[in-house]
Amino acid sequence: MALSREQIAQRVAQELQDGYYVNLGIGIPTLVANYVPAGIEVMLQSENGLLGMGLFPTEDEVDADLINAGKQTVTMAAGASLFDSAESFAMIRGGHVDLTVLGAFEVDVEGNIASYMIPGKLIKGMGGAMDLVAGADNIIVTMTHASKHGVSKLLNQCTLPLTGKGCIKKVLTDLAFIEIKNGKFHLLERAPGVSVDEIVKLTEGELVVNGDVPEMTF
Amino acid sequence: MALSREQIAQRVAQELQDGYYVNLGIGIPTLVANYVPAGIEVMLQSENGLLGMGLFPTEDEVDADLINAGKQTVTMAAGASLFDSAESFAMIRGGHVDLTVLGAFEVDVEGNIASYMIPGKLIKGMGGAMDLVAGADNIIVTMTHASKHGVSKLLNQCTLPLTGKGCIKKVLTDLAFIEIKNGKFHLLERAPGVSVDEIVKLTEGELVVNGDVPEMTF
Amino acid sequence: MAGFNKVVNSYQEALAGLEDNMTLIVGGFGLCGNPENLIKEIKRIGTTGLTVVSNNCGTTEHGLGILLFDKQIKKMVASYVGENDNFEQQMMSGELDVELTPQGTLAEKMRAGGAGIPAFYTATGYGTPVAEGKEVREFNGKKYILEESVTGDFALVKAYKADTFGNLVFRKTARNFNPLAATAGKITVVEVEHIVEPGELDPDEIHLSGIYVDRLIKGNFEKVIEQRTITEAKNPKQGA
Amino acid sequence: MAGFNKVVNSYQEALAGLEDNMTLIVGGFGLCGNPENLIKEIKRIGTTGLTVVSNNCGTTEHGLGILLFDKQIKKMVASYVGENDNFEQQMMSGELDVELTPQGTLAEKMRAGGAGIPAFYTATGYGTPVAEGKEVREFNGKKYILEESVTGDFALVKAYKADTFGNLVFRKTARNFNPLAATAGKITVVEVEHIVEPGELDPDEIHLSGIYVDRLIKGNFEKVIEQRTITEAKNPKQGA
Repeated sequence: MALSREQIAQRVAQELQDGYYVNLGIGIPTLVANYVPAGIEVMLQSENGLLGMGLFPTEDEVDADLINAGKQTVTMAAGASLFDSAESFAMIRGGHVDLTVLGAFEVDVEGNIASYMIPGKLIKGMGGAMDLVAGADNIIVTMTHASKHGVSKLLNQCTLPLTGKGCIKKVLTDLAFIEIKNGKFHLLERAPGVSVDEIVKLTEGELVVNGDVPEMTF
Repeated sequence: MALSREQIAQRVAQELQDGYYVNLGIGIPTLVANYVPAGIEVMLQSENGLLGMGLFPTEDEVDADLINAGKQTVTMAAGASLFDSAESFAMIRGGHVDLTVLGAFEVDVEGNIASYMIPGKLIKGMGGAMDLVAGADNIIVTMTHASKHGVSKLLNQCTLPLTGKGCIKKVLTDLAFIEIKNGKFHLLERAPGVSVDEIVKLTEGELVVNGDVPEMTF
Repeated sequence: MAGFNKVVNSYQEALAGLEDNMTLIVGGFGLCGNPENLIKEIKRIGTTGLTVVSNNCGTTEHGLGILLFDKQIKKMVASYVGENDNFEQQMMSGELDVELTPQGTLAEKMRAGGAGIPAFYTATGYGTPVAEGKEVREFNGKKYILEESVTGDFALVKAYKADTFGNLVFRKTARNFNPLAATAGKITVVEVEHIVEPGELDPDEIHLSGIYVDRLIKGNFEKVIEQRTITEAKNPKQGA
Repeated sequence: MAGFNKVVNSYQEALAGLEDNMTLIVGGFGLCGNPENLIKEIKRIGTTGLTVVSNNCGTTEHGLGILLFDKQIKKMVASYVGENDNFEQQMMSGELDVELTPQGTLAEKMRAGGAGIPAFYTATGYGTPVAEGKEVREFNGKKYILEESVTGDFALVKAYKADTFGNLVFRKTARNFNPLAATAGKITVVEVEHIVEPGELDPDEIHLSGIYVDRLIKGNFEKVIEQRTITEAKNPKQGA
């Protein structure tokens, strides 16, 4: 069965390592923070100028001067630091963030990603997404594997305007955990109860399946 | 008679305006701070990361963490700010410093300046001088007009490696206050008791003399 | 003799010299750290044909969004322009020119503009619509695009605290683009919550030196919150 | 489980992994804000063939200068290299390779290296020996040269105060190149005068985020003064 949003977040969280500085995009990526494994500490970077994002505030703690990149009110964890936007993207662009998790409309076998614009429909802007995909070495894209109508979002070539070129190596969909290398998708894991055939059918780009593909465990 | 070091500094100080942020180089430029006209406030920038340099410290005030660009112990004036070296040169390179005063070995009619290196003899480095001459709009070079042997330092073309190309417009020597424009030196003022002929004789580059050239007043 | 005292006493004086068709660099992220009173004053003055460089364009009711209502903005350079009904309409109808710029590139363009760096290379946007018409160059086997810096006729900035010399302290994430914008204006106008005397701020705690500040005004701020999110007892980790 | 605790307990541990022929980015201006104990440890270890990027090269007796005595430095990238007898000798004899770099360009190269900017244009050095072999380009009628960023295998940094997560506070002009150097090292080692617990530093007063810091050690510092200048009663303005 396809993973829920929470399960996607939960599986991504297994990739966290102790001491990781992490940038979580809006949507499913934000949920990853709820599943940090026991015994592991991570710090969350918010590209509007905060490293060490804490919980949402209580009514008393709400501070209009303290928001995250999604413009939500937040708090700071102990050991947090504040900085301006140039410094924030110096961290991101300079490769100092250990893991970036973000959503996408499409990815392709070349590691291209389209996530910010649907011409004629959605043109709100890329925000920090282009900087994040260009600056990070370690990116996990979270997305649904295919549209409701069964149209694959893992393509031979992205059809939408790109957010980044050749920068995505790992994709976690509701059906599969996939690595991108040498111009192909590689199936690493499948969602519990989802068959390899099902995944192959919903993957437009060439998908390499090597031996037995393990089910994800939670 | 040729100006003393103090008189050169005093004449430069007449160019200060209220509210000027000023960077003073090592040597004669440093003395300019002693002659700030009454009723005028200036703030001194030290390129190692201080805006608002104060007096030298008393014995009790000496702080190894507070020095100027000449590596001398200093203090801070009220309203001073501290910053890193990139920020310091952002100010300088970005043209935010109102006046820069620095010394030179040679200048020429094209506004070139040589001030940091005598091949085979003096190769200690340019420090911040190249950034200062490239970043400032308003620069006054202070220097002796000629060597002890009467060899002019105001040339058709600098002979030493350049610190900056085409960036000097004003030169105050021990003999004259000179403007550089359209590929020529222009005599604005002469030191008290120094004749125009004397200045012409010690100026290698073409010197334009228009009408009566006033003596400097102090 | 004003010396270094940058304080002005009215918003009119703060924006003296603002003219139609000028370029403004404006601080703030969403409605956080917005120079909200300076923006309101521009609405009052009615300046038009403005090019505005800012991360966002406010909301329909607040921030830079209020300048869209009277069509005062000709061109917007921003990284994200949602949350405003008028924006999409004017963009679609061609009344509003929009230059979408990645957030980090935008921040760096402002910093570079203030720092006398005319252009820099960044991997951000390589191979995307942002790269169109821009030079591509390889350094150490990776592709980068050339981005030019921005400067403005005015920079509009919100800080938390200042001394009268214009030395600035920002507060929490209201810092964002503000110190960068401040460096990139020919005339930099800063509104703050508190003004103190020179010497009252520890020089080591100053976030931006007063050398960048031309005018300083004390304001009262609404500080509208776009997404008021509160911890629910049953899911305390959601905010993290 | 170390989490974000960057504290190490010996200088040996602080420089573990340092090898011959590596590149070091080192903070400090003259002897002010020098990571003096880290430098002494390198002398003790005896690492050779080093490329050192730092504004100066210390004096004969102090700072980076002590590494020249044993000829541990192969190449020096600096803006000003006076005050050291061994330096000139080794440079003249060809044992030491020197790349003189304008101070502001050097600072920006470090910042760019840490910020993922591979290169930038600056007017500094145009038409001078510094421009040799570098691209010249015109922007808005002015000439600029292309400068590439620097990074190092190690960055050696001196800060005043840190929390155990490596968030740093610098003190007065001992800040100088230190926060820039810290961003540009593959492994960034910081020595400080005081270490406090996370949460004890106001997040708004932190000069550099701990994200750049890999190792942190508490040291004792000599803080040698190069030019001890004292106010004379009869000429109180000289220092200004």
